[in-house]
Amino acid sequence: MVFFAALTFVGLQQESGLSLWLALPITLAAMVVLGLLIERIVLRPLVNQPQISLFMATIGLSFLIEGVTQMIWGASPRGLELGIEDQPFDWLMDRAGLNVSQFDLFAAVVSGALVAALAIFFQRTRIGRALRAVADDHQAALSIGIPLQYIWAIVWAVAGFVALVAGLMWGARNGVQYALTFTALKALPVLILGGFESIPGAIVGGLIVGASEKLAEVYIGPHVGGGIEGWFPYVLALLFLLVRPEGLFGEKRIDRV
Amino acid sequence: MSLSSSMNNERGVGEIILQLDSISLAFGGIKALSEISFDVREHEIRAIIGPNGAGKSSMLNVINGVYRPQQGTIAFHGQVRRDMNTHHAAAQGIARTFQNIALFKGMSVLDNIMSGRNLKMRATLVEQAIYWGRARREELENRRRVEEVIDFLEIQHIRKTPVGRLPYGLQKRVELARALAAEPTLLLLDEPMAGMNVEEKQDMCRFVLDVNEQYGTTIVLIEHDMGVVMDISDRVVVLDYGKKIGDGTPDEVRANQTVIDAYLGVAH
Amino acid sequence: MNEATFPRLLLEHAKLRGNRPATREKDLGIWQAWTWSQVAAEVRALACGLAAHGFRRGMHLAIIGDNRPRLYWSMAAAQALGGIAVPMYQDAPAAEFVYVLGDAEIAYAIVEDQEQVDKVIEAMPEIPTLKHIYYDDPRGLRNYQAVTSIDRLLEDGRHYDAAHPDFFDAEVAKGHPDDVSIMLYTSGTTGKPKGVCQTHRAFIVSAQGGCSFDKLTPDDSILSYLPMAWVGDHLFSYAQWLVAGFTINCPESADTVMTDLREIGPTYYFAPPRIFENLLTQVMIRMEDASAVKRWLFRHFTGVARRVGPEIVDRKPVSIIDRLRYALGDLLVYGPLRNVLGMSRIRVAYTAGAAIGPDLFRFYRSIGVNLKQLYGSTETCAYVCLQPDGGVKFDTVGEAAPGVEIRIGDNGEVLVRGPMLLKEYYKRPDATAESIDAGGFFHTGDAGVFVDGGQLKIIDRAKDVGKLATGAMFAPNYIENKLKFFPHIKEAVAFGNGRDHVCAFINIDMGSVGNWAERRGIAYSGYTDLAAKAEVYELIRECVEQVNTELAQEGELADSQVRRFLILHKELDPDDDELTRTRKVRRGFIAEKYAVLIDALYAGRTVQHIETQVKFEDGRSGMVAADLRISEARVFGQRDTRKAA
Amino acid sequence: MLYREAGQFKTTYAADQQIFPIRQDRIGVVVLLVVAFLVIPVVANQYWFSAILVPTLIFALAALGLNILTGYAGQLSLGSAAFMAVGAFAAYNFVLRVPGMPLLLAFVLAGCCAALVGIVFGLPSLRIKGFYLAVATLAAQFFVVWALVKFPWFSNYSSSGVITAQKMEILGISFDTPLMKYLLVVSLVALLALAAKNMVRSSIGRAWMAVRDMDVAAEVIGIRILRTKLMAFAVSSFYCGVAGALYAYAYLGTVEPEAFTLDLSFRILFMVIIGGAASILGSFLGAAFITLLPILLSVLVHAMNELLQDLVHASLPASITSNMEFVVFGALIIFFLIVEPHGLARLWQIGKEKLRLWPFPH
Repeated sequence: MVFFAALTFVGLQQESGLSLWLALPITLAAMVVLGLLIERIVLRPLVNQPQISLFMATIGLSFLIEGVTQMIWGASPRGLELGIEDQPFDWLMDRAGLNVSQFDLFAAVVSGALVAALAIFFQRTRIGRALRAVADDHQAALSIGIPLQYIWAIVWAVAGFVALVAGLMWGARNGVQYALTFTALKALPVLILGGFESIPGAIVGGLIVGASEKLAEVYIGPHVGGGIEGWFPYVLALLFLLVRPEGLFGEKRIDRV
Repeated sequence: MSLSSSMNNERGVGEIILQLDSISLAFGGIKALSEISFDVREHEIRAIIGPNGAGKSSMLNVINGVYRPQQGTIAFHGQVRRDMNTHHAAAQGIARTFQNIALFKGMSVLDNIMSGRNLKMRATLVEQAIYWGRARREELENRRRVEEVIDFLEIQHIRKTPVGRLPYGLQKRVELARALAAEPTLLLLDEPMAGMNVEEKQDMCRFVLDVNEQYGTTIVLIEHDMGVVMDISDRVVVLDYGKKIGDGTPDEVRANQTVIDAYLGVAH
Repeated sequence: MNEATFPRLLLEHAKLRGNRPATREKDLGIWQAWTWSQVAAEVRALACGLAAHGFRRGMHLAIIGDNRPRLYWSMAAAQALGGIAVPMYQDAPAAEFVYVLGDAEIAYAIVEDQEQVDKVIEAMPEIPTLKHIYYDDPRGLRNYQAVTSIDRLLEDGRHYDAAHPDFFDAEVAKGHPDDVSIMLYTSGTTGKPKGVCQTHRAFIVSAQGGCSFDKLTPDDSILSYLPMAWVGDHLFSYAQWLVAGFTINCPESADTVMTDLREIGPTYYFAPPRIFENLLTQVMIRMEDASAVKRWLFRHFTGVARRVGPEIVDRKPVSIIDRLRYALGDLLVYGPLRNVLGMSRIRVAYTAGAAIGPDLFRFYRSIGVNLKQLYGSTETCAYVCLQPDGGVKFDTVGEAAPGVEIRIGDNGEVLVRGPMLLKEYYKRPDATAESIDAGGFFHTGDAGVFVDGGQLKIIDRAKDVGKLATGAMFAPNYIENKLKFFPHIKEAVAFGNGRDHVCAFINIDMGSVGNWAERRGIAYSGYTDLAAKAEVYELIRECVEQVNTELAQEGELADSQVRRFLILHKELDPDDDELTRTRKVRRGFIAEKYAVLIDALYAGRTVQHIETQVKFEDGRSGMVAADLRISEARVFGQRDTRKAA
Repeated sequence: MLYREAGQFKTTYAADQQIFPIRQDRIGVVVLLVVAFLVIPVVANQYWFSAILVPTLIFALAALGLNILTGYAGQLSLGSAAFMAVGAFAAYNFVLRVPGMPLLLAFVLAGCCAALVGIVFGLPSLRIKGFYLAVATLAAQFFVVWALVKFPWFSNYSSSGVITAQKMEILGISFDTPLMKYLLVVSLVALLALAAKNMVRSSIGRAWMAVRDMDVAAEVIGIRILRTKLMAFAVSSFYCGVAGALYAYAYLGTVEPEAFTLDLSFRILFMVIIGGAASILGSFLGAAFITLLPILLSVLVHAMNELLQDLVHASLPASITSNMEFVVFGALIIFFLIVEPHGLARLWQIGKEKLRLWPFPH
């Protein structure tokens, strides 16, 4: 999704010379349409299937989307220009000796804002509450009159938007290319550390993963020959799961027999 | 359905084989069982009754080690312990059925029942992989024993059917078959007749009594149908909100004022 | 072989083919087999056990239960001791047990399981002679005091045998072919059941006739699933088994007969028409759900088969093209169909016990099942006429079996004479004298005619054949059978004796009509509701009118066309005494019970209220009430045919 | 239709429990074996052996391994390629470092090494299920490949990390032609498939399925959950390990750790999904399908290009042809998950059922 968003955005901007602000909503709209299509064609028939099937369906989906996207926009990596310089902040450099790039800071601020907005959206608004109800129990949600159709549209719009922003950030940083998909897999340990169904969990999980990955690389890496960035988050998540299977912020479930 | 009373006397109820001592169980802050004690004698049919949420299923779960009580002891065959471990319970001869059918949906009736005899199989992985010697012998021998159970419960016509395709009543019977295949000394039945029509109930009643009579299996069962309970059980424990409020023969329980107030008087 | 008795035949087989399978039973999931020598040993032990427990020459041994190997063996064991086996219908209620157990003065009974033991024990207080009850299946009988297991009997027998090693052989040697070997009770269409005493010789001769007629060999096998008390099962699963030395196979349970039939794939098969009819109904229902291609294939090739199949099965000349088409049909439809029905390996199949519809008959023959009709009764060891290979006609029962003489009496009744006739009715010299005349001919009670040079055609029960008020012949069974040949009609009862015209009661077939209704989206709650639907009446009316057109062609029966009919609100049931245990209509009883309805039919009313008492399966009884419609049916050109005649 | 079962009755449990209880199936299997061992070696050419048959069989073996774990025991794994890598490198090192090591024994030991690694990464399965477990196996995937690259000992200090499989010789017979390689692979795969079938029809197989279908009930009848799951991990990894060794020895010849990527793991998972979970036959069908599909596609694209050339003197853009495979794979996965979650094997089974009941639909 992230990949598709970024590529579409770049494609639109570069191929047709659209301005940034025009490309953004078009991409977003495409994302929502795509999301709804996925929901209708792929996910709805799988509603009562085990989690594993859903997971595998999403893998299949990512193959499909990748393939189609590359068919449309080509496979070569692309640069993405958001108009923000990837220059160190002179100001910080001077004052504190920290090497923080302007772009990174911008990304951090945007991410932070987005997360905060999401948290508020889910916790405070009526739609957010409805969403959580749907996640808990489809039937029950339906029976108290939550319109599933409408909810799905919103979910996908939100997911699409978040994906788009993430895609833009990452793409601008590292170039838009196929490897972006692998990045998405990193979201898994993040989710597991944080626990599903929890936004604070996702933030904390993300921080832990990001930080520990770099720290491990820096402190442990040299002792074992480096390159551990690739697997460290997974092993970390694994160890963590052994201690607390439901994640940091997840809810404990009791199996009733 | 009054076929039992005359026979129960001849069956010879024996020593206490299961003794539960002040068992308490809580989930989070919710007390499911508090300070429950009762015993089960060899060869008897012991019923646990009580309104919904009285802790009946939890009681069974404690007996065979699915739940660990926070307090109290369990003595089975004289071995006193704090809690059971499911594997240990199974190895000691405790088998059970579940309130919501817990069959292995992807397997045939025969395989489901065969899996009940897993503990009796000793062949190593490699022996099983070449399917020779002990592994083959065990498969054939255990198949024979399983066929006896199939014959006993009269489910010959469905032995190769995937369990998922069976109607509810038959699934319950297959679950009982799986439990019986383990040749248990103590059989726990969690609402074996729930959701059945009159005819199926009668059949199930007959099977429970036959098991008890033929194999001398001690049975602890939870059941809502008071007619059935009073008819087939030797002694009854009554639970209400996790507390024991009655214990005795069906007649004693029926005469117990607390029980009448809490349970029998209402709607049943 | 003239000195043959059943025990001697058994010992002969044990000697000749000791290691070949004699009996198989599906038990504990597999087909357990016993060889002839094992069976002989078991029978020996059973006989010795019975002797040790006091069973003596001339005594009766009751045998009650489903087809179980040890129950068959018990028959041979009793016969080895010079005793007489008395198999009884296992689905009869305890009250009916009382009569037979008392009439036969039973002292020893071999009983299958708890269900039968309970019924026997219930009957015991009225049967002072009954002292020894042995059960086959110990399930649930642990605490019964008055009964013994067959295992115990066998064990005692082995001890007895060890102590008296010459006893068994001496007892078998004492047997004489003219000793009574078996007593089968007639189903009692009228009055109380009568015990038909048959000798070893009678059944052995009949069995030999059949075996040589159909060239049965020790390699054949048969599924034994019909009631042991029925003469048909006794002839096929016992007498022919011991004469031909083939293998009998006992099914696992009543629920698995179809599966077991398919697994065994018998080479020799016997079923009453009702079962063939049910099978065909099942086939049609299942084909309804098939894809369009398969339905087309099925329709097309059954059409081909109907046209040329019987001729091909009879090895008559058929054109090459038709032969090829039939061969293709055999590959695509008939072969698989026979396979699914478990009939792939059948060399000969028989049907008897009731008339079989020509269409039904034709269908099975056309798909390559060599189905034949057999005519006979309990009194004639089920054996009077046989249909030879290549000479099967659809509306006759065949020619006289080897050794049988047939004459048609003055009143049209079929009279037979031969070695297979009964010795007597037990304790009923009056009845014996009444059925066997001075010339030694047995009066079958059936009205029939010879057609096409020696082929017998049965029209009706002789005593049922009456006259309409117009003087025309009235053969109710003939009409009823014609009606019952429609899959939608399960039972029919025709009335008309002494009346102006014919009226009928109909029972619809729940499976067939139910399916028909579902496909048309007609909702119904049960039999009574469905039977009262206008659409169903319309459906049945078409059937009745079809019968009327056929009757119109048949000369003196043309007056018997059904003018008015009604569909009964309940199914006729042996438990309510409306049918016999072999499912024959008890006309008189029904006429009395439903007199109101008959009056309404002839009074020209269109609706009639009725309340009926019914017995449920668990023994309780209740009332069923309904307002029954009465429908008219068209009658056809009787005037024209009469003129022509 | 072709099945004529009337008269096939069983008089012993041994006959009733054999792998192919229906006579017609037994005939079919014999025919299949004759084709695999006698007909194919005569008629197939080099290209078929080395580009189609050998890889298909090796992937089938790996898929079989994953199917035991995911299909039978219900434990999702994304690390099959890692276990294959362990197998490949272990076999290489056994042959390299133990003088006189018989090749087959090296393969078995390589499988055992993979099994050990599998057990280690299977340990979390006690506490975590399904989706979460996939992460644990991802850890295996990344960790193993990383370790093989990082520690040059594994690749005998080859500068590029690439190992070159030694010559294959068993009992003095050298397996160096495509035909001989095929024969070796097909024999091993047939034997291991038989062993897998035996396991899944024995108590261990029932225990796997019990744990998969309802773990609480499995526990209550005395099945040790952890042991059973670890057994599944071990057996599964063993199969993947042997497949990996064959991958290196009989297929590629030279191989580097990076050949065992997450992509390969996914590919094997797809074989299981498309072929059919919890089916031995499915593993083969899935492997054949996934191996043959790209070949078919390229033939198809080639044909289309030629057609386009002739008609409009143009060809499909490279981006379309190269991504076709992805799109078709993705679409197929989704299609199978929705329409036939039990894969090709189920289609086969339904077809067979229809033939047995012909002309009836059910």
